[in-house]
Amino acid sequence: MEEDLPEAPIATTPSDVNHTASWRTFRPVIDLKLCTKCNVCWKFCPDDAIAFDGVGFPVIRLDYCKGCAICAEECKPKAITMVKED
Amino acid sequence: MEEDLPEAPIATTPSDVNHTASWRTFRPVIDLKLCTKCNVCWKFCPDDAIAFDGVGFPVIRLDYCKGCAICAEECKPKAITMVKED
Amino acid sequence: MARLTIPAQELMRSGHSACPGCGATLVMRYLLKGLGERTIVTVPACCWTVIATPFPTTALDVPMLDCAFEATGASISGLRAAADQLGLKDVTIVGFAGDGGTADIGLQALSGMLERRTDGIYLMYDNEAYMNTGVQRSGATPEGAWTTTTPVDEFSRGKLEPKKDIMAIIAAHNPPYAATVNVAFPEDFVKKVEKAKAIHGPRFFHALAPCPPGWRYSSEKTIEVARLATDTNVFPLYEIVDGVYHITRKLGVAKPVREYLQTQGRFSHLDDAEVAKIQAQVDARWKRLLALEGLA
Amino acid sequence: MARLTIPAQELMRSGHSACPGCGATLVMRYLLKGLGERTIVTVPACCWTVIATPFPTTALDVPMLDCAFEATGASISGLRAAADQLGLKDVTIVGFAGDGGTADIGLQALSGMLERRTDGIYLMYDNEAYMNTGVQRSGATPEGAWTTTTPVDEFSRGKLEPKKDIMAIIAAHNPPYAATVNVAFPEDFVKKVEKAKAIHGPRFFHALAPCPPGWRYSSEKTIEVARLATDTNVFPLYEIVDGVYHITRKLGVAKPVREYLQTQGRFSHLDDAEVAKIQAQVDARWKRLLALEGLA
Amino acid sequence: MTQLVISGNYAQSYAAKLARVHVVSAYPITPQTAIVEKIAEFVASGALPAEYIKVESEHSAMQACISASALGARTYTATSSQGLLLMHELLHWAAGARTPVVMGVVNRAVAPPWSIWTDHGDTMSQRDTGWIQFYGESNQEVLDTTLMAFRLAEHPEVRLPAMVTEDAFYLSHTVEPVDIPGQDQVDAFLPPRERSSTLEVGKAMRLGSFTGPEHYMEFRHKIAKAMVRTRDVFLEIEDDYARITGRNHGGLLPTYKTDDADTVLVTMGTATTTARGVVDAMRADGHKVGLAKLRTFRPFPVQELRDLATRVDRIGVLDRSFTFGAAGAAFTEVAGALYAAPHHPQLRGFVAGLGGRDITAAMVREALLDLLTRDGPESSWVELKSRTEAS
Amino acid sequence: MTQLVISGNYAQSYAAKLARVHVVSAYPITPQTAIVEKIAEFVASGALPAEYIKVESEHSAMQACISASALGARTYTATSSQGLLLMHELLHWAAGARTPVVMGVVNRAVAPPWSIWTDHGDTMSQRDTGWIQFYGESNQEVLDTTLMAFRLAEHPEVRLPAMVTEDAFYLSHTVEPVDIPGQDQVDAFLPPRERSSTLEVGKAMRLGSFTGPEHYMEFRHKIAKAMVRTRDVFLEIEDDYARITGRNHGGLLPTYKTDDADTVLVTMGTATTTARGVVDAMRADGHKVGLAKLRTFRPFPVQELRDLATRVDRIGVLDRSFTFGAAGAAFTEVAGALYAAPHHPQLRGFVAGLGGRDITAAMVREALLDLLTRDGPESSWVELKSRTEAS
Amino acid sequence: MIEIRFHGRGGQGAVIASELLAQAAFLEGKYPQSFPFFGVERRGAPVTAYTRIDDAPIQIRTSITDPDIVVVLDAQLMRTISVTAGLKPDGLLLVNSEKAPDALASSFKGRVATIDATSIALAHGLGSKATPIVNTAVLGALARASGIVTLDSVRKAVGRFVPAKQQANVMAAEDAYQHVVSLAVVP
Amino acid sequence: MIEIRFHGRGGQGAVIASELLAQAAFLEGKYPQSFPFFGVERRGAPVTAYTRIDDAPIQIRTSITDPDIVVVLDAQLMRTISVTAGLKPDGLLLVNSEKAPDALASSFKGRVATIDATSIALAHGLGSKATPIVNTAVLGALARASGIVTLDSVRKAVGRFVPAKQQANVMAAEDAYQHVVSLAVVP
Ligand SMILES: Cc1ncc(C[n+]2csc(CCOP(=O)(O)OP(=O)(O)O)c2C)c(N)n1
Ligand SMILES: Cc1ncc(C[n+]2csc(CCOP(=O)(O)OP(=O)(O)O)c2C)c(N)n1
Ligand code: SF4
Ligand code: SF4
Ligand code: SF4
Ligand code: SF4
Ligand code: SF4
Ligand code: SF4
Ligand SMILES: [Mg+2]
Ligand SMILES: [Mg+2]
Repeated sequence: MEEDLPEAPIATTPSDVNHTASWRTFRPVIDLKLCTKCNVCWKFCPDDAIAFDGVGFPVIRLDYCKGCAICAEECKPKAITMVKED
Repeated sequence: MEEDLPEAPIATTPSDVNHTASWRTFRPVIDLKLCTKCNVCWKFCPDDAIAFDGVGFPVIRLDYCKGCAICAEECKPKAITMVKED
Repeated sequence: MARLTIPAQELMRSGHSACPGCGATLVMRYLLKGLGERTIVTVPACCWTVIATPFPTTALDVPMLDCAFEATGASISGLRAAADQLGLKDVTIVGFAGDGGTADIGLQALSGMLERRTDGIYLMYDNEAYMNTGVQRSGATPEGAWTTTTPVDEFSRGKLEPKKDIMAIIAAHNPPYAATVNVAFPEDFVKKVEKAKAIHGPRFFHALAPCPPGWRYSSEKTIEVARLATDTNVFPLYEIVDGVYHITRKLGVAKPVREYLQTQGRFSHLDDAEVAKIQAQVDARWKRLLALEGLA
Repeated sequence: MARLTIPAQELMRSGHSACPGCGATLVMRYLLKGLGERTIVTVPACCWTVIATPFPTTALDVPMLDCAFEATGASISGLRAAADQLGLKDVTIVGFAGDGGTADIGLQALSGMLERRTDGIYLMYDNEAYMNTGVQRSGATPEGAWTTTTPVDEFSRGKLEPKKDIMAIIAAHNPPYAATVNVAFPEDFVKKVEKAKAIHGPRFFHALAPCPPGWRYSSEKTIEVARLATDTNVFPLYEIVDGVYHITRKLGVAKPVREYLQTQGRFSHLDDAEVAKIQAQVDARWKRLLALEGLA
Repeated sequence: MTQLVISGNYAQSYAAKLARVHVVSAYPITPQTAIVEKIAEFVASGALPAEYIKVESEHSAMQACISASALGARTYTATSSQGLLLMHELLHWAAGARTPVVMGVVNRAVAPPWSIWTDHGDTMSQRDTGWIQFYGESNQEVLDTTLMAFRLAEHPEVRLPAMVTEDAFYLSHTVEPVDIPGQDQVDAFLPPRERSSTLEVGKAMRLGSFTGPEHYMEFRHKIAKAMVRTRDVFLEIEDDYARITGRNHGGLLPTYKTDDADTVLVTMGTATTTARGVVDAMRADGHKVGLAKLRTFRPFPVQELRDLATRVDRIGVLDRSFTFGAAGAAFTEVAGALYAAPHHPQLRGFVAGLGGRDITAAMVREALLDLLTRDGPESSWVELKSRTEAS
Repeated sequence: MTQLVISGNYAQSYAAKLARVHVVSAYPITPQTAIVEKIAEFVASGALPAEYIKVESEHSAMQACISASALGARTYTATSSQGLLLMHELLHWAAGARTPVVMGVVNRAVAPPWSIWTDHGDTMSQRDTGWIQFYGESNQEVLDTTLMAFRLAEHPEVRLPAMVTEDAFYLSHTVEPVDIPGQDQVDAFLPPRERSSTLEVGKAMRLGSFTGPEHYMEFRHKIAKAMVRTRDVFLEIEDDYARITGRNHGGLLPTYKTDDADTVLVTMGTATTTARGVVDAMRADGHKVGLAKLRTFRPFPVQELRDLATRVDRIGVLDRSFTFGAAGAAFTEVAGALYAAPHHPQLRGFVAGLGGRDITAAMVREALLDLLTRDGPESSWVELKSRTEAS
Repeated sequence: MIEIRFHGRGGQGAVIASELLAQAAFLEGKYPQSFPFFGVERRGAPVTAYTRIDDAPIQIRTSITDPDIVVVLDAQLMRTISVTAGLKPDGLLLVNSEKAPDALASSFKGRVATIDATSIALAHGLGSKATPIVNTAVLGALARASGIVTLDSVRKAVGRFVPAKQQANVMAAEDAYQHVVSLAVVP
Repeated sequence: MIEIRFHGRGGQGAVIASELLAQAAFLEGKYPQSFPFFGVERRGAPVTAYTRIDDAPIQIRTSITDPDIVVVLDAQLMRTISVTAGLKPDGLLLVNSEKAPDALASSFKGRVATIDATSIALAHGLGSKATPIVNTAVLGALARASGIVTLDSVRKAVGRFVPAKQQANVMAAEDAYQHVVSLAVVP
């Protein structure tokens, strides 16, 4: 174990190996019919947990979304709803 | 010696036990005839080395005067001259 | 795909350890979008030391150097000097610190960096308290706010003293560029960062970073709270370029400060008189800001 | 005996260890004349730690507490709190520090004291360098000045960076009272001190203290040099009372800065262009000060 | 007296309140925060009529305490790790100025890498500053010792600052039953501070001063002598405390089952509790093992250790810190103290529990067995992947 | 090579220049100022194309050095006393981050009372920070050792910060002849720094980081191991330096006339020179006395001391600092190191020269005679009004 | 000595639960010890806390690795965290879940109990739908399922030491104790 | 080994004088050591500095208490300071004074020399009337009076190491050496 560590405390593994899905109580679900592709949800996501699909619709990266609901709150057309995880 | 010292480093002897006359190369000498008793020399002396006599003339406290010559410089009527110590 | 209003490149990774809805995270995200890859970030103790995730992981795609809580300004100067000496002239050095690490314990190192005209950027993300240690008052905590060290009880009504005006302190050092930014206005944020990047000398950002647990509101409100801060004139957006003030968002009429205060549990104990006092202070500060803009 | 224009009582004793003609000594003398006996002075490392004379002697007739170089502001707060708790409400607590100890290494503790609104006075005597250690540059050293760490040689023309504007930094903290004072104007000095003494909360003085060996002039010129500093607008005299600026000495026409610079060896290398640049800066600062006075 | 189930941090806060401190000045740092938050509550509610100076750094916290103390106030602060390190210059100062500041320290590892977990590296590296150092084992001991620390620090023959430490989380955040003495009991034990060696308004007196080679050494020697006296003064104070509260924590080097022991483990802080359990268990197996706790590291209990050494064959020292280029500080100092002792038991150092690593019963047992039965290296790190000689 | 009559301070400045440092960051403090003033001159004249960062405190000086070093620059700073103490947190940091900063320290007593004169209290209280510590005896040794310190600190098996100290005034302001090696010689000895364990632009890498109990202890152990390796690496480096310049200062514990000595005095810094004269004089009187100099305090020369102990009957340790509540640090550590040695010479500690008091030949002679002939206290203060037991 | 480990998420009150249990045990004359494991304690992030209870002063100060009882305040955690790690085979697993014990996806072979503490908490106005504060309800259930403390002690501890809504919290604990606890031994 | 103590006042150059002497000795292949005593070093305040010169490396690092030679840069100091304290009975006292050696108010019974270094310094434009810089002149006189270094070495040392006005300083040293030194043994 000690041998595997670098000499100085230098971290080099990108943090997206850490999945933060378990932090979440509610999950954002997008109603693509309402979505205007405005990107606002993407812009305000503090966890960089929103990507886009091939045609420009937002896609929640559920491994990372912590369920803060900012996207739902800020989506003007209210295309996002927060759904309880079970 | 150690016994004479206070427990904490607290100094209580007023500094005027230290005579600073030896710092001086020149000594201020006041020509009372020119003096207007304006007090300017007293006011500007950094060593608090000027007192007054009974009638309000300045008196140099030669134990302390360091000979900076500010008094001579600032005396409007030029009543003070700096005289070399020997 | 709609045109993005801020750069697409993400230099902050997912999987970080911020609370859900953390404003400080957005500050880092926007900052790095504006600065790009050839950036080195130095970070003192603050929420971001934790957000950046524990060893062996790291949340930034650029080098990050931890520094002592009180020494960000010096760390920037050290990195800048080394970069210059090692032929890395094109690299942007940026210090990223909290309000406590900037306005309190790190103020001196920051002042030193400004005074010696280090070519680097210092960003203070302002969540208005020591959050990483659990919501203690900082110099940047606003007057009236509850924190764990400014309780609400018989002999205490939250923080007694006004918020330290970090921008005024910075302005007193006359840097070539300083600006306020707010996570609710990402376009303005990134634009200012891009502008600053092109300037040399010490540059400073004061970034508002709402904090759900510390300010006692629920996580989805981060942007709303942030927006209200600016729209009530509690946190005006402006730049100071070579000493000249320029307000970058001016509303016809500002909203009442109460609208901002009531979004947050930390202000819930305030009575009408206290709210009115805060309103008066905000008005006075705004007036002064307008006057300073006029000085140009 | 002519009427004295400043109080007769001397709380600073002779026999101290200052260089002949030391301006810093006059600063202490006038300050204590204004404050009187019920004063406690706390002093960090600076010329005054030496001026106050070695153990077992002391140059002040009031208690003096040595504190760490960087901690004057905190020392004031500690003394104030203790005085209040021990029933010594009427005592004035004053911190007396050099420009290095204030604008550089002690800035943070000072800022903290201002932010937490400690009821005490902080005076910075400004000899514009680290004098006690032999004339190294401080943040308060003026641009262009020679010091031992800003030599005059092929790659160096004295200090590169402008003097840190401590009054602007203080003003940014919005204390109830701040003022500049100058040993060449003792009446103005003492009057301001007496005024400040009656106010509560954090108060600040910026005192010009010419230093013959550090500024390279001969000792008798201390008052002349100091007077020129004000009369050339290099060191204007003003107060800031609750944020309102008031210039206390305004000349019809200021003397050219050159007159001030040429009194001192530390500026002797400056060429005409450099002097002109400094003149322009002084003019700009004066203009800004007038504008700030107008803001009221 | 009441009994409460509280954390080590609250034990500190209650002690400060019971001591009727005048001035508190502190800066937050995990895991110390609850101490000062509780004090802030006490002040806010009026339960403690002190002034709590909210400073902008630990450096200022200590200066504020020193200055307040210089004028005669009873002062308290608390910190941990980086905060303690930032105070370093001022720690020297407090001792040199003979200001009896009392400080709670939560022992936490030192950065980098950042760690908020316990080890003793922070306080060990203050061992040269002239502070009295107590290491706490339980919340009760923390509370009691903090009260004793005020009286000790302010004692006219001592007049030195004192710190009472507690292991991060293992005490700071662990709640357990604590007897809280009544205010009347504390008042009887701890009178208001005497104002000697303090500044007096209206007098020409400079505290701190400046001195050439002619006096400095004597002032240092006075501190050295005061620290020597600290031992006896403390024992008296502890007796007095026991008289009033019925509790005595056993002086500078409390021992456990050492009377007939041939092997003794020297411990500090919370590892002691676990080790005590191990001693009981090993005794049940027939091993004559015992325990000695370094309750004070300053003054270092030289005499007590020498007494102990006359009775035993083997001593192990469990360090929760390590001095690079040397060994565990407790190990080195125990060895140094015993050098001049007539009898030289075998001595072994064990470094364990850095950066919050658990010091488990199994580890302690293993160390003791090692000491009993094997010829191991003089100093070893416990529970790394592989044990390695390290000095 | 040229010979110059220069001060210890200039010896430091010349070493930094010859090492072609990239970044210097320092803050003035008596008696260190001449070091940085000279460097400022070198930079101003173009003789040294480094960046000199003029910081607002020593704390920032050390952080600037650490950060510059983290990116791969060769960095130097210098300080003394209070300035060193103010760096304390950052000293730990430099070691933990494995940044090979080199620092000149002028040993000066610690306030209060203020004193600008020498003693070792300032650096001794940094003995737990993970820095390599060299104590200089002459200006030549200071210059040579500083150059060696750069190579040692940056060595891939070491990567630790190093300080080279000199006694205030006795070296810092004393001019004496010094051989200045040629730039070509130094270049041959000290290649540019290897950029390992440093930040790289464009990469995801965090230096410092944050870690729970699972890794912290291992990172500390790595430092411990590096410090152990330091000993051998240094001896190699010193050989190499000798090859190039012809000068070798004798490793970690240079000895003088110890081969047949029955009594040895352990010294540090400039007291060594005076003691060497005393040894010669006493030898002339027929006393078999010798000298061992703690040239490094970190790593502590445990092995060397044990070797020495096998040969002698009596060892005296001359400390120029004192740890309150214990003894002189060198005395304690020597005792600690010798505890496990097979042979136990009589050991006595002498505390002398605090706050700039002269350590005169008479004092050293008296201490040696005391050691040779009398049964004095284990630890005593030399040349106070009266000698007093103090631990 | 009984060792209990609590699993929850930042904001749910796991640390307080472990402390309240200690307070309850103390009221019964026992010697309790309780402490959190402090990791990155963020709202929503997994949190662990521990309680030891004994009849004599506790001679150990380490983390708990082999608990007698594991209490899970949020069943969702079981998807990512191995909550039963080290749990003694004859131990007890208590989970906040509306499911029946045998419907839980747990490989634990000992006694399992469940309690719908979320519903109870919300019924008593404790916390919000997004973050119900379930610790007192869970504690009531734990008293019943484990018998390590009486309901009365839980009542008293909650009444005295919960910072707010004492009455509602006591009632939640009672509810959980008296009506909703369901026990089952998984075969 | 020869030990020399210099007395002067801040600004007169006593420390530099002691260093220049060391440089001069070094030029002659000797081992010098020179250091100031640092007290409150203020302009005008009394200052002391020391030089040791030997044929072998110097095995001592302490202040000088029993000098072989005392050099006084400012005769006024003799009114307040006991400049000859510890001076060896067969030693040398050199004073900057226009007076003759036997006219000096000194109780010292050994060799005494005087030099009017102030006039020489002023004649060569060194310093001002208020603070003449007399160190190089004194050094020239010292070379002659003591013979510990040659004038040539003094010339070289001054020429190389004086920060300004090298030429004038060399000439002042020569002047002092060649013309103005007056020696006398007080009976
Ligand atoms: C010298 C020192 N003191 C205290 C701390 C503890 N500490 C770490 S982060 C922090 C709070 C930081 O507050 P701020 O800068 O506002 O950043 P935030 O946590 O709010 O993001 C504190 C007090 C420390 N690491 N170092
Ligand atoms: C931490 C620390 N760093 C450095 C010093 C050394 N020091 C003592 S006084 C001084 C200069 C002070 O400058 P300033 O505050 O301007 O006062 P002045 O000496 O000019 O009167 C310095 C650098 C110190 N005492 N403590
Ligand atoms: S904010 Fe709403 S409308 Fe805009 S992209 Fe996201 S989901 Fe679509
Ligand atoms: S809920 Fe929060 S974390 Fe999840 S996608 Fe929306 S904004 Fe991002
Ligand atoms: S300044 Fe001149 S005129 Fe005035 S009192 Fe003094 S000597 Fe007299
Ligand atoms: S010369 Fe200077 S010190 Fe002397 S009396 Fe005049 S002003 Fe005062
Ligand atoms: S406490 Fe606040 S600032 Fe810190 S990570 Fe959580 S939300 Fe962000
Ligand atoms: S150096 Fe300057 S400030 Fe200091 S005592 Fe001398 S004249 Fe005064
Ligand atoms: Mg913050
Ligand atoms: Mg100054």
